[in-house]
Amino acid sequence: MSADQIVFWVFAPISIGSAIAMLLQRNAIHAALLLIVNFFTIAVFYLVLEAPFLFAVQIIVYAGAIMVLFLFVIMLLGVDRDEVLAERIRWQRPAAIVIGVGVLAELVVAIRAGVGFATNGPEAFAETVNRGGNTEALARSLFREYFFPFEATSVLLIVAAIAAMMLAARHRRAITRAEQEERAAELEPSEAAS
Amino acid sequence: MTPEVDLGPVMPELILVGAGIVALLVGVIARRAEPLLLLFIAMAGVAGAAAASVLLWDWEGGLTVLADAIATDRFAVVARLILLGVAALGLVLGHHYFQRSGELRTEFYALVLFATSGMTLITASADLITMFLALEILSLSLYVLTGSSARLGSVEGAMKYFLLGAFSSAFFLYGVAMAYGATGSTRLAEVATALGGRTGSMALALAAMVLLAIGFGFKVAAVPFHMWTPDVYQGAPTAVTAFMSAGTKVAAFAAFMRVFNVAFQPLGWDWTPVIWALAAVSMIVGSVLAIAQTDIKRMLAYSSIAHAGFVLTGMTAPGRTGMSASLFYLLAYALMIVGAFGVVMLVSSRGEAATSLGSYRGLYRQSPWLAGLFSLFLLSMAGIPPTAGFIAKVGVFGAAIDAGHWELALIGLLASVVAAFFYIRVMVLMYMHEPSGDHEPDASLAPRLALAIPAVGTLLLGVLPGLVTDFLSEASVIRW
Amino acid sequence: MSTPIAYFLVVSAALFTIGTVGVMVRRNALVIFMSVELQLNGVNLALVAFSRLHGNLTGQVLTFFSMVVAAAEVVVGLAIIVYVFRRRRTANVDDLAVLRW
Amino acid sequence: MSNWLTLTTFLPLAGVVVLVAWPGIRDDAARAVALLAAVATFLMSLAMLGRFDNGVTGFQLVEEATWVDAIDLKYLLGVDGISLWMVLLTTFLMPIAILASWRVDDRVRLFMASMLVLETGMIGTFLALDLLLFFLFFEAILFPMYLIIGVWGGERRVYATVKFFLYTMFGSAFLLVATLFLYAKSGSLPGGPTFDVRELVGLDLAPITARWLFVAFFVAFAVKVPLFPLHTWLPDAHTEAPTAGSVILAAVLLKIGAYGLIRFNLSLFPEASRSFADAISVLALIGIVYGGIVALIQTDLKRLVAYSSVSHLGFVVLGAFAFTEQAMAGGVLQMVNHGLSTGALFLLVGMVYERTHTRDLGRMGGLMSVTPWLGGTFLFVALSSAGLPGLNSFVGEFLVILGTLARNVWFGAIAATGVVLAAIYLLWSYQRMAQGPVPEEHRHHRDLSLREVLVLAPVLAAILAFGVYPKLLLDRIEPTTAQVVADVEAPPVSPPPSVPLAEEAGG
Amino acid sequence: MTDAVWLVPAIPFVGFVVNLFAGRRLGRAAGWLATLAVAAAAAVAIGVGMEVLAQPAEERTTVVHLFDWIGVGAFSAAADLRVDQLSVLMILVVTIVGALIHLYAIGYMGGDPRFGRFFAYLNLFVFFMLVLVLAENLLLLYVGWEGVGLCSYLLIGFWHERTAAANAAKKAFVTTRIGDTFMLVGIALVFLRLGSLDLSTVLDPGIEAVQPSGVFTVIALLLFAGAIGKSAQVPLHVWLPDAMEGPTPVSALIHAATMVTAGVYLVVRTHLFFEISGVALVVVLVVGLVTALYAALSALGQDDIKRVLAYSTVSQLGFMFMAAGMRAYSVAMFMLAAHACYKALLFLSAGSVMHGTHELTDLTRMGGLRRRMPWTAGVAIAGALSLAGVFGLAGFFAKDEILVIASETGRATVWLLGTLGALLSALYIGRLVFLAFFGDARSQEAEHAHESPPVMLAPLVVLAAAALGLGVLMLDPETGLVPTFLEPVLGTVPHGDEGVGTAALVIVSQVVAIGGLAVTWLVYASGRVDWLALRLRLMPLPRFLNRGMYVDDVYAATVVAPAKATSTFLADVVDASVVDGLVNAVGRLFQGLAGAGRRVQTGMVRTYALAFLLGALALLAYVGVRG
Repeated sequence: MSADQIVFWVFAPISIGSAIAMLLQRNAIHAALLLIVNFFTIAVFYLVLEAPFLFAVQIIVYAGAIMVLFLFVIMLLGVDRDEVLAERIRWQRPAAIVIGVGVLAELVVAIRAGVGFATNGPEAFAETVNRGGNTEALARSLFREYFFPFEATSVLLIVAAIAAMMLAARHRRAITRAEQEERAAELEPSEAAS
Repeated sequence: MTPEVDLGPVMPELILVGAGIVALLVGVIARRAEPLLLLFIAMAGVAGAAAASVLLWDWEGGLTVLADAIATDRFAVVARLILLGVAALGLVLGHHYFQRSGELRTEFYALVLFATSGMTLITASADLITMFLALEILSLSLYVLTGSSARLGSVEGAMKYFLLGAFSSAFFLYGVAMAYGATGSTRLAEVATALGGRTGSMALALAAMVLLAIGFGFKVAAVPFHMWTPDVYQGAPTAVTAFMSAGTKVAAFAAFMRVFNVAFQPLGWDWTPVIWALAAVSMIVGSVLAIAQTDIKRMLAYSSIAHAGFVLTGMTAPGRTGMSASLFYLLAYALMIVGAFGVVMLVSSRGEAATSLGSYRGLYRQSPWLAGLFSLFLLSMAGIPPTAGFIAKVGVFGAAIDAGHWELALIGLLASVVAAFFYIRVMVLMYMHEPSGDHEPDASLAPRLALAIPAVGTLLLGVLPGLVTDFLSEASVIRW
Repeated sequence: MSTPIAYFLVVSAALFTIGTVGVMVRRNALVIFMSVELQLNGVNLALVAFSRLHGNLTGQVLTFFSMVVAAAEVVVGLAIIVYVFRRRRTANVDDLAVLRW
Repeated sequence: MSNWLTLTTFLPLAGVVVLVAWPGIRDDAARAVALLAAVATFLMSLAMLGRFDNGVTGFQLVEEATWVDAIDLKYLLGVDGISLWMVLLTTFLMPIAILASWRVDDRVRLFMASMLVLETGMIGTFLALDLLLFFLFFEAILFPMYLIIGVWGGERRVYATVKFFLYTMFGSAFLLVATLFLYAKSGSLPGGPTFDVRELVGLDLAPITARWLFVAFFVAFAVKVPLFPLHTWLPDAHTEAPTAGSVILAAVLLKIGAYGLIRFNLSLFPEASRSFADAISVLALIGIVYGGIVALIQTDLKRLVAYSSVSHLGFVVLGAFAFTEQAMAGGVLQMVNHGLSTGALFLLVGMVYERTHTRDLGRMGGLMSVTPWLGGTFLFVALSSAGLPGLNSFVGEFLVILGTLARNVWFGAIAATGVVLAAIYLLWSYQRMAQGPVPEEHRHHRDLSLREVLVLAPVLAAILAFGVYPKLLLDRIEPTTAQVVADVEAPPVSPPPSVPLAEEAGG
Repeated sequence: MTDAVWLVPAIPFVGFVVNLFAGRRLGRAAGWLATLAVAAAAAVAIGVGMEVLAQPAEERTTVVHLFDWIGVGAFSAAADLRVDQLSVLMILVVTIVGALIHLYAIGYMGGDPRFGRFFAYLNLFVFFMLVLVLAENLLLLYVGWEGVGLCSYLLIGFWHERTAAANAAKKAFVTTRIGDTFMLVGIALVFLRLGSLDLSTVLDPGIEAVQPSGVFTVIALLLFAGAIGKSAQVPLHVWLPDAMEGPTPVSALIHAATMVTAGVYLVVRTHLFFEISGVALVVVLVVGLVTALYAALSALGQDDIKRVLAYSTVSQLGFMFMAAGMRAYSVAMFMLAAHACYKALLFLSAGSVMHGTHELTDLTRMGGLRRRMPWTAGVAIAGALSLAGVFGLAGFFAKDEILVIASETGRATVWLLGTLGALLSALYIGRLVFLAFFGDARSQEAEHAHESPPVMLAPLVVLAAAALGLGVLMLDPETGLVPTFLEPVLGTVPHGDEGVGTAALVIVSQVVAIGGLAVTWLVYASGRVDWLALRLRLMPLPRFLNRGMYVDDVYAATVVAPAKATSTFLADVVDASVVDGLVNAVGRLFQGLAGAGRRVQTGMVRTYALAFLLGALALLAYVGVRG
């Protein structure tokens, strides 16, 4: 049993377990932490799949930045109180699980038919594709073939920034006025059509 | 190998983004910036983008540029132009709307421009990666726009739209991944060649096709991925609703058609039934559920779901016929839905004061012109000649029947009978009842002039569709 | 390496599905959002695996982009959630049902 | 190639343009404009009649132009012996209807505009030779009619108008599908795919396909006719519509259904027509008898007339599907006659209502003593509608009965009973309205005013003229109908023995 | 002159138009105008008659073409007028009797507010009647046929404020229409089977070869059905007694002299069909016989003077059909003419009585009128004698001839029953006369009765003369004027040598007639019998007769009521609930669906996601099975 297999068989259960645990975890903060664990395992998989650069990014951006942001917000809003897991919508949970399993099954079928459980990637990935190191190779393809999408992401980030500005920094006046108006509107009779 | 950088084909997007940034900066720097100035900048941007796209009509260069990320075909040009038109109207309406409701944020213009750039970009993407990014650009901007009013509805709408949007884009991304897995590339052309040459893996390809269909289905509000639509359309500020109801659908459908007619063209036999089913349920559910609505915006939302079904009907016809029919339908739909929501905005004078059906009682008495406009748009939606809606309907159903899907056409037409019921119900209220509400519709001139454009368009395309059909059928071939 | 690619794909599919189910069974907007992130990560894993399978980097590039997108999404999403919370004092999505029927 | 047809069709729109463009137009002016436009249209159609050549069996004065290439929509107008009279009927009654609704004083401009748009739509429907163009006009009629019933109608107008709208939409859904399907099939034609009726006639379809298409077309037109059991929108629409609305509805709109059956179902699907003929004839007979019987006990004058329409239109359909020259010509004649008689009836009902403010026969009576001219005119029209020889309707009904008897004795015999029923319900309604003692509240009504005389005189004249000298119409109708019958290729009926045979047998 | 025959109907039509539009302004002149119109028509008719007589017997048939009326394919119907002996006879009767009745009406309708309108209708009637008898084309004949029906409707309902009148009018029109519809089908069949509607074509003897006789039977019977309706034969006779609601001149002109005889005319005109058929003739005979007896009996039970005459008319028409049924067409025609005279006379004198007694019509309240209105009494008695068939009078030559033929051609039963009918006729007419004019006045009105003005009496006298003397035209069935005149058209009157000699028959009939009158005198006028008590003793027989043997009531129960019920059921149940119910149900169905579907939109993101995923699952499953 080669090293990568051991790694896989160790981390795969952790990965899935952490994910499931996150669902069952009533406390938002703990859920976030479990998610971080899960991201770590994924990072490991990246390493196994010979994508060291993404391994790094996964840890820094995801496990780092993004999840921290999550935790920050959770604390900010003080929603770290335990969530009641009792389901109010009938059939919601069983339906969700059944359908989820169904989807999973179908995906697995597709993977089995499409890839097969024996197939392996080409050997010498490192020598050919990752020539001169994964990072450099990635950079090459990123700035040659995908430079336009790369530029496009800038717009994405601007939009995100504006979103933060508009929503987070919304001054209270607007809100209160809206509230007043809505109360007024509720008094108005809004009758249906004949 | 350094790919040649040819920005011409993305000039429209660049101009839009540029204008957006300018508007943003002006807004930030000059806090007291005159809104009209911003509007002007934005309109200038749109105009410039339009000009740039028109120039692309006779593009001599390669079929795709920028390392095959962008397609340069006329299909993109036409789609862009429709979207830019929508954007222009959206800007004017929004400008008016937010000024009246006193919620004007300088970022609004920039956001509309960015969203538009996303929409236009998605129509021109020849690469699933670019397409995904463009999709996100427009989605994120729209989430924000939806929430750009402090109203509870607006906020809730934004939340729902965002959560479900993110959810669906995960499916979309998975679809991209599957496509990549099947063929080892994300370039539409290469995917197509791989699948055509049977070198790719069919199973994964089929999965990819379905997942992407789901992603697009969400964006175009096709049943059963439609449920966000009524809530969001109702919650969003009416002007925004006008903009996105038209824009998103047109953009998403353009991309939808491109992906399925290029990348998955070899799978035509497999995806046609999928589209068929989506079309059928969309038309039925959209039309039937609209009957029970008491809020005009929700009603229009459901009707837009039904319209998605009609466009899908056109898509079931392969190749040029189907595509040009669908394109025409999109054009007509854009005109009438923007117009309709524009009227809704004016009727509910300020903010969302009066969007219940009841507030349309005796509209003819209060403002004959508004009532006339609205009935024109509604009739067009119902497909009554001589309006664009009629020609459009004939087009898509004709194409479908040509392709042998007459059952689908029959379903659609019967659905449109049901739909007619709630369209005429509104007209009943407008013409056959006396005004009850104390509120007066917004009488300002500018937005009415703006609405004159879709009105004229609806009529003109109804009477002389020849004006555009040639261009559309010209544009309805995607070479790769 | 000798681990069949399909294994990773199955794990990715599992993660994706778990995320999907999470969206449906959790009521806290933040947790739902986290579930979406889980889905994205599942997809990313698949992409990387495919990239390994096909022996080209497109998958990794795409993963990179998806991370960027995720980052942007998170910003917007959290902004909205915060905003909603300010307005309604809750992050429970079931309480947000003014718009319906 | 002159464009008489285009002029006739779109002249009314000129009036609409004026109405719309003239800001703050006064009500009288609006009425005058509308009347003027309608009269002008009538004159134009007379010019058309003048250009019409009796001898020709095919279409005349054809105008052709491509309109929308993308969907092969051609602007294709033409007139033959059938459409000619439908158009004239329309243009003839429209000024009368407008004059009759002089009293409408709510939103006059909208009303008049709707009327004129309606006229264009109807004329276009009759003249269109391009299936899609026909459908376009067919649908375009919907909205103005909807407004006319819905805005100026009676108590339950909304219900009536919605019902009318949906019923028609329902029918036209099938119509459109069939049309497009036919187009898709027509690729095999030498001229390539087309909506041109003249071309499509040459299309040979698989029998089963043809039958399905026939059914689709039939449903659409059966709703319009209306044929039992798709008739229930009619009584409501008639009852609620304003006078002008009822007149146009009865006189012209219903004809579109029958016209469509003859023009499209028969000529496009002869084989299917033959195989469905009996079934449809039975429906028509049910309509004739059923309509008559139900009319017997109606107390609402308008409902009564509406059901009488169901009965009378039954004759038209019966005639169309008997496939004999007499029946077909009679059917077409009956279309015109029903237009005149029932139109006039509704005009009179309107006038009666203006005086008594009720349509309930139970609350009328003695009008003959108070307003003898009104009563007398009503009787005159009622008798014409009851098929009194010497007046218009008789000729059509007789020809239908004659032709049907030739095809199937029992059908003819049953149809004849409709004549008796007509006499009963019409005279019964006349008695309850005009005879007997005069109720107190009706003692002081004034008799026909000059305007009303002007409204009625032309119709009455026509009723009498077409009764005494129907050849005026028949000469132009016959060549066409004969052609239609020939095209259906129905098995010949036992031919009447030639007279010389009789003589030599005697000699 | 013959070519100008179109003037005969045209003139009265002009009169109609003028009176219709200017009647009100013309005042009493309207009456004179109308009368002159008909008189002028009569003059022209006589002229035409002269000219026809001038021709040799075989060339007396001319067809005047006016214009083509209808023409589709093989079918064509022209507005042609046929002048031959038969039509000439008819137009003479119609115009002359008509003119007299018009004249009478001037006086009778004197005070009526709608004087002008009345004469307009009368003229219109004459017009249509003339079209009927002159028509060369069966369809044109039908025009006149329906036209007279219309006028009868208008005139019966002339006093339309009276509900009874309105009802009677409607009943008359509808009842006859039933017969007419059969007739219309018959006409259609004539064209379809015989290839033309022109009398000169289809009445060619050679026609027999064209179709089997069964066809002719059908056609003949259908046409006869029309005749039954118009001539108020059993079973469609019910309208005539009610028709007496109309003004008396109308009863005289339409319901005695002319319109009701159109049926007889039709049968006689188309006798060829009946003869080819054979069966049809028998039917005619039987119907005539039954009607004659039934009506005569009913007449016996009437107290309303006009109803007596109405039933009498029905009965007399029965006799005419008997004649036709025995191929004695010219006898039928003569009786038609004679009856026109004496029945018109009787009606008019009845009208005169009513005129003089404030509309008194109840025989039981009259009495002794001969003292106060001698002229009327005189002419009435003359008419009565003629009707009773007293030797030498017009009525005798008519009725007696029929009985003779019946006996001669070995139809003993027919003769017996016919004689019984004659007896009954004598009884009811005698009863009428004696109750009205003899004995003592039994009411105020009768006491203060007054004689009518000359304008009414003059025509009475003329008619009386005719009623008495018209027999000269029919002295003998072979050589009499009328038979010889009509012979080219109607053939000779059949006669055999069966039964007893003519003289014996004459004696029998005289015994019957005189005896009948005598009996009635004994009962009603001699004062020896208390006829009121007698009537009470005989109850319910008199009521049974009075109600026309309850035929009306039977119809009401078996036809009218069920029809009403069906109609109500169809309208309120089938149409409203079933047919329309379905439609509305569909509407509600969709409303319901929408309402239900709406509930799915819970507003909760997570349910939306669930739906989303469901869709995803379905689509994935689809490709699962496909790929």
